[in-house]
Amino acid sequence: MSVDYPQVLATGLTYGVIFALVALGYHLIYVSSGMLNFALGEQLAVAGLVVLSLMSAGVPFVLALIVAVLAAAAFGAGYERFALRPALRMGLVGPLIASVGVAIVIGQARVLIWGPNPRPFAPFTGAPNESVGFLGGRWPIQSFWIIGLAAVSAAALLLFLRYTWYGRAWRATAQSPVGARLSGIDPSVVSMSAVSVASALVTIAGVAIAPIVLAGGFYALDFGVRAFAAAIIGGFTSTTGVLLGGLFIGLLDAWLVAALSAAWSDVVLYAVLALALLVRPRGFLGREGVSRA
Amino acid sequence: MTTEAVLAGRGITRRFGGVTAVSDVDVDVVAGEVTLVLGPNGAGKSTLVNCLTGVDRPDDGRVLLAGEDVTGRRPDQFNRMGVVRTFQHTRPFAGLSVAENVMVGAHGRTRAGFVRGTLRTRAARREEAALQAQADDLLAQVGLEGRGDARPTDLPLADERRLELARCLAAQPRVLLLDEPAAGLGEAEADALAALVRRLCAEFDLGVLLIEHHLELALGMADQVVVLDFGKVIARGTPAQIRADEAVRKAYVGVEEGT
Amino acid sequence: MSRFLPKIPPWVSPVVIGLLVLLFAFTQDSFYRLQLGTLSGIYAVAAIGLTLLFGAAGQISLGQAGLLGIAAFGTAYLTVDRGLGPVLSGVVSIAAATVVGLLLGWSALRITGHYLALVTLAFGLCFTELGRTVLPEGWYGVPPLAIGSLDLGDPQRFFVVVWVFVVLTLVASSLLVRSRFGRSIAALRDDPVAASACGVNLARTKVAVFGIASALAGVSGWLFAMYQGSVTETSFSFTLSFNLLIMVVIGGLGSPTGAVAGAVFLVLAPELGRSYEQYRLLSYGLILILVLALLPGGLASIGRLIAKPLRRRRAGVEETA
Amino acid sequence: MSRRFTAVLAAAAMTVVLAACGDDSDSGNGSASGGTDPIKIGAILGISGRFAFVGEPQKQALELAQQRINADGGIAGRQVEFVVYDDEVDETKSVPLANRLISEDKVVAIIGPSITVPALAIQPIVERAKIPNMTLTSKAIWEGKDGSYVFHTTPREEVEVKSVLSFIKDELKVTKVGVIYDRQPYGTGNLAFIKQFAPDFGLQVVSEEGIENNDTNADAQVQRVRAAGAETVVVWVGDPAASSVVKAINQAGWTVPVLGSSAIAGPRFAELAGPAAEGVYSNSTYDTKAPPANQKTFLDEFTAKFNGPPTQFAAFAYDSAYVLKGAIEAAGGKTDGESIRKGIIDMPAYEGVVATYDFADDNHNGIPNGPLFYIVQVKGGKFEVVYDTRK
Repeated sequence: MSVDYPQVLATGLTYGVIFALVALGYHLIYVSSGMLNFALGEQLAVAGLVVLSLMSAGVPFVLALIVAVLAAAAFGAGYERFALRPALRMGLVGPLIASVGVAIVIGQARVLIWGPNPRPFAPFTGAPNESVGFLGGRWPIQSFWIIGLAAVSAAALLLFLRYTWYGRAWRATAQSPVGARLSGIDPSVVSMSAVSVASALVTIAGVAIAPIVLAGGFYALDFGVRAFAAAIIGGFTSTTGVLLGGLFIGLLDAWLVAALSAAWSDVVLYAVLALALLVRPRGFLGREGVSRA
Repeated sequence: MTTEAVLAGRGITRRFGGVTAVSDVDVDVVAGEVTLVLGPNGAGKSTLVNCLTGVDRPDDGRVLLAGEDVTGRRPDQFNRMGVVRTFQHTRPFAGLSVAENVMVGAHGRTRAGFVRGTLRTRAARREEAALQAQADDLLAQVGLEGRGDARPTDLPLADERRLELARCLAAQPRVLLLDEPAAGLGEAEADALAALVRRLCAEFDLGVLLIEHHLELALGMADQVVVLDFGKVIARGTPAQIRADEAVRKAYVGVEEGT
Repeated sequence: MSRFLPKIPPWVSPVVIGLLVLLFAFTQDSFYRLQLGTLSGIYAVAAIGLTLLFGAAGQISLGQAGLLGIAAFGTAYLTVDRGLGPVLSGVVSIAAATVVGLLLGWSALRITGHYLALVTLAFGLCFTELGRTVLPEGWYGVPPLAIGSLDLGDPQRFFVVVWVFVVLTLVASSLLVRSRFGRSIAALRDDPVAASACGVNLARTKVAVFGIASALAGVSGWLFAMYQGSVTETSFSFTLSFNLLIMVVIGGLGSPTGAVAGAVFLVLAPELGRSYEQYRLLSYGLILILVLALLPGGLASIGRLIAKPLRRRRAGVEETA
Repeated sequence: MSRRFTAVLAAAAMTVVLAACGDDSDSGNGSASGGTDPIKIGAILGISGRFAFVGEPQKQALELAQQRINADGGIAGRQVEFVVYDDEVDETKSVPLANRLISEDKVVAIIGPSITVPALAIQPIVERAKIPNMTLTSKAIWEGKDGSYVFHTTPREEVEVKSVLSFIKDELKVTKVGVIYDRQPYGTGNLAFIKQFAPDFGLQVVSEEGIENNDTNADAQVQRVRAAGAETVVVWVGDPAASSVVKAINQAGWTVPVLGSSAIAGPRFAELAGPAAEGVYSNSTYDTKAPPANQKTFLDEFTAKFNGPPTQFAAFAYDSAYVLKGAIEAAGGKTDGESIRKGIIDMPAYEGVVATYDFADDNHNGIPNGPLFYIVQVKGGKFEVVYDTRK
């Protein structure tokens, strides 16, 4: 079974970058509030449809993307405030289950509003399905948009974390919630803004990947769980670790599909996720002690 | 060392990264006597207790229980060997009633597994009844009569400390390690607790190791004293000798003469 | 978890539920409602196991459906392909699920909280993918339950059999919760360090609780195979794992009877919205969010909300001292 | 008052509600009575979920059938009402739904489920309840068992496979075939038939690659099939996976004839696959050029009502509805299970959209075994008939 490595690189990076963005979303929410959020996958899947609807209402693509991202940010803040936080009274498992409730609502609303069938989404530039030779593999043109957009978003976020008040507030809350609270940082604001930014991130990712995987398809779970694997293997607590984790899972997934078969790739991937958790619960780059059990 | 020590630490050393929290400490706990480990905050008292009760493992040195080397055993094994402890910050089981907390204390010495417990065999029922009776009795002993059905989190701090004592006694221990039992208590409450510990120590012939930095209270209770500073033993002897000892006064710079 | 077990003796609720079941079984002519009753009973058994594991011992599992799946696949394989009797194949499959549960418990000793949740999730997903890859067609034609010549396959009889299992499990778990073992798993949940200092062997207790929960999940999987007749991995996806967790949470963490109430509620909730067929799942997601926000203690806590003013009045001065 | 007592109350309340919730629908229409109230026919279709492309058009076809039958005076003087439920292609849902239709909605017959596993799961139920079942899967395991209540208008799977293989041999004139199949029974079943009949047409299956119906990326499968030297690629999976495969082939710059199953013979495939769909073959029972009378009215009315041509699956549901109509009329308007079953067998041959059906005790499919399909090809984004396997 000769593996076409250049193609594995092409597919692996294209999907890996999306896993990295979603994993970044999990990371932000986890470090700022300790919560696990299962709704990001569904938000990713619905992003493309929102933009399609806006565009069919005459809104130009770039504006539609911006509106979708802002709407997602508002929606994220909303469900953090009214679904996740009230469930905190039961401990950290409350928001986890509440986020499943949110995921179910998004998923069902998607089917009600846009119908069950996925829809084609034109690539940002070039003809649909156009691909170009690069490094020995066939890269869809959209891949370059995806990688570019992801790099820009991740960089913007890293700068945001480093140099803005919000960013410092998040990192402070991550290191020591009590310390942050004592220095005047309101954890509910931090937690809400984290979910809001994470929602924006996965919306960008959703729209970017839509031309390749169709808008509104049934891949919320696939992407969601792979992003979880990326976050864990990268160590939930380290931003760079999570991004590298995303790329690693993307490449691993592509290689598994090429070397084994699509069927066995999922099985092996989940086994790797379980083993990674057992062997190094805090991942390869995460810090000890922030397990917030 | 007049009589044979029940629990002994020989050359206990524990390092965290570059810092040696406890270095080469010898300490003996004798049945029926209260041995006090004195020292300012950060002197390594809690680390010593953790090493002697299996919550932590000493880097080197040995822990001997009636002569047998038990270094590195798990806390539940220590419990079954009769070594129990309280915690600096009380750790009640919030989901269980006060009486049930005490009954859990006896877990080490009781046997009904989940099969017999569920099938309510005669032996299991008898053991439950005995546990219930013991819990009521111990609660009375520590002055928490009739509070069996209360919620531990509803108790004031002093009562929570008494609950923890009762929970330890439920294991019918040989050695009781008290980690700063007086912390956060008022004068009267601390004295009442001290008197209770003295009485229990005599009545159950317990070996007690007391960790405290509340000088006057502790010296009043102790038969033997070991003084730690930055993890090393700087003085050892009876309370009277320690009061007079120059090195101890220096370690406790500014300690009030004898208010 | 056994927060001040009420004065009502433990056998009352199982007996009450038992009577209700018999009343319901023999007044129903419609297969459909019997089937719903049977399905909620099957899930109730697994939910009781999960409420012991999660509610009582504090060990989160998002992979319980995988254990149900193992027992159901085992039963289907042994009956359809190997021709074993439903009872014998049940014993073997439940044992298999229990062993896997013990291994899961043992492997999860070093991790807690979120990480444990994710390992069990990964296990569940592994099972689903394996099922889909190796046995996409699964099995159909699993014979109904029959003990010797006594055919229990008829919907009414099978409904009663399932609920007999539920009542037995309820009685056993209520007694267990009160026993020494029950206290030790509550101690493990509330404060592992203190529990260990009290003589509780944390490792053995955790693995034992995983074993109990897996055995009950196994019983549930066995009954499900006979109820459904055809077995493929779609019935044991991660959605079922989440549904079980939601039954436990909605029912009230740690309360076996609450878990039964949660199971009946979850199987029934979609039925209540029956006339708005397509809004069914949407409403079900909203119901979940509302219950979590408003009723953290779950259905069982409705009692506590009502009881609080009562208790304060009855307790009189002592409470407020 | 305490936790336990309340939980018991909660459970009791649930049980009572459970008992009550069925009462409202106990409308009086006994299944055997002649009465004027409508004849209720149940349907379980995979409307949402992975196989939405199959179930949704079938639901639309039943809407069309109900409208047309009632407009033409209903069945034996009584209006017809289709009670349609969505099983989301999950047998955990199709089993209770079948029971609901039988004991709550008191339907006289059931059409569906659409996909193999849920369809097989309900067959024991309909047999025990003696309710005729026009299943929509082409794999009816109960077939031929004497007295079975299960019938299907869907052509047997091997009929479609043979039409594809004959087209490859006669028109494409190649011998090495690569197969990309759905890992669910829909794909594995047909893969087995392809491998069984390929030698009869002098063909050789050189590569088999599984794919999940929702997979969005098929580069690896395509790469392996190409490496195995396939001269044509048979794609036996529905959308969106089918469009992923042809996109992967297009991206890989590999010009090879691609032959899809009837699952993709509809407007959505070209919509999803875009330019990559151009030139892809599939097979269908619709003769778009010169459709016979029944087929023409169905195609025109469906396209008008749902502004788009029907896929292959819609016709199966539509024909099932009309077969049941014919059966009830042949049974003199009687609607009990046994009469309808006999009606299906005794009814005269019925010229449906897909084919002419003539059911018999030993032929619950009613279709003669001969070839039945036209080969269609995407030209300008639409499927057009290019070859008739029946000649």
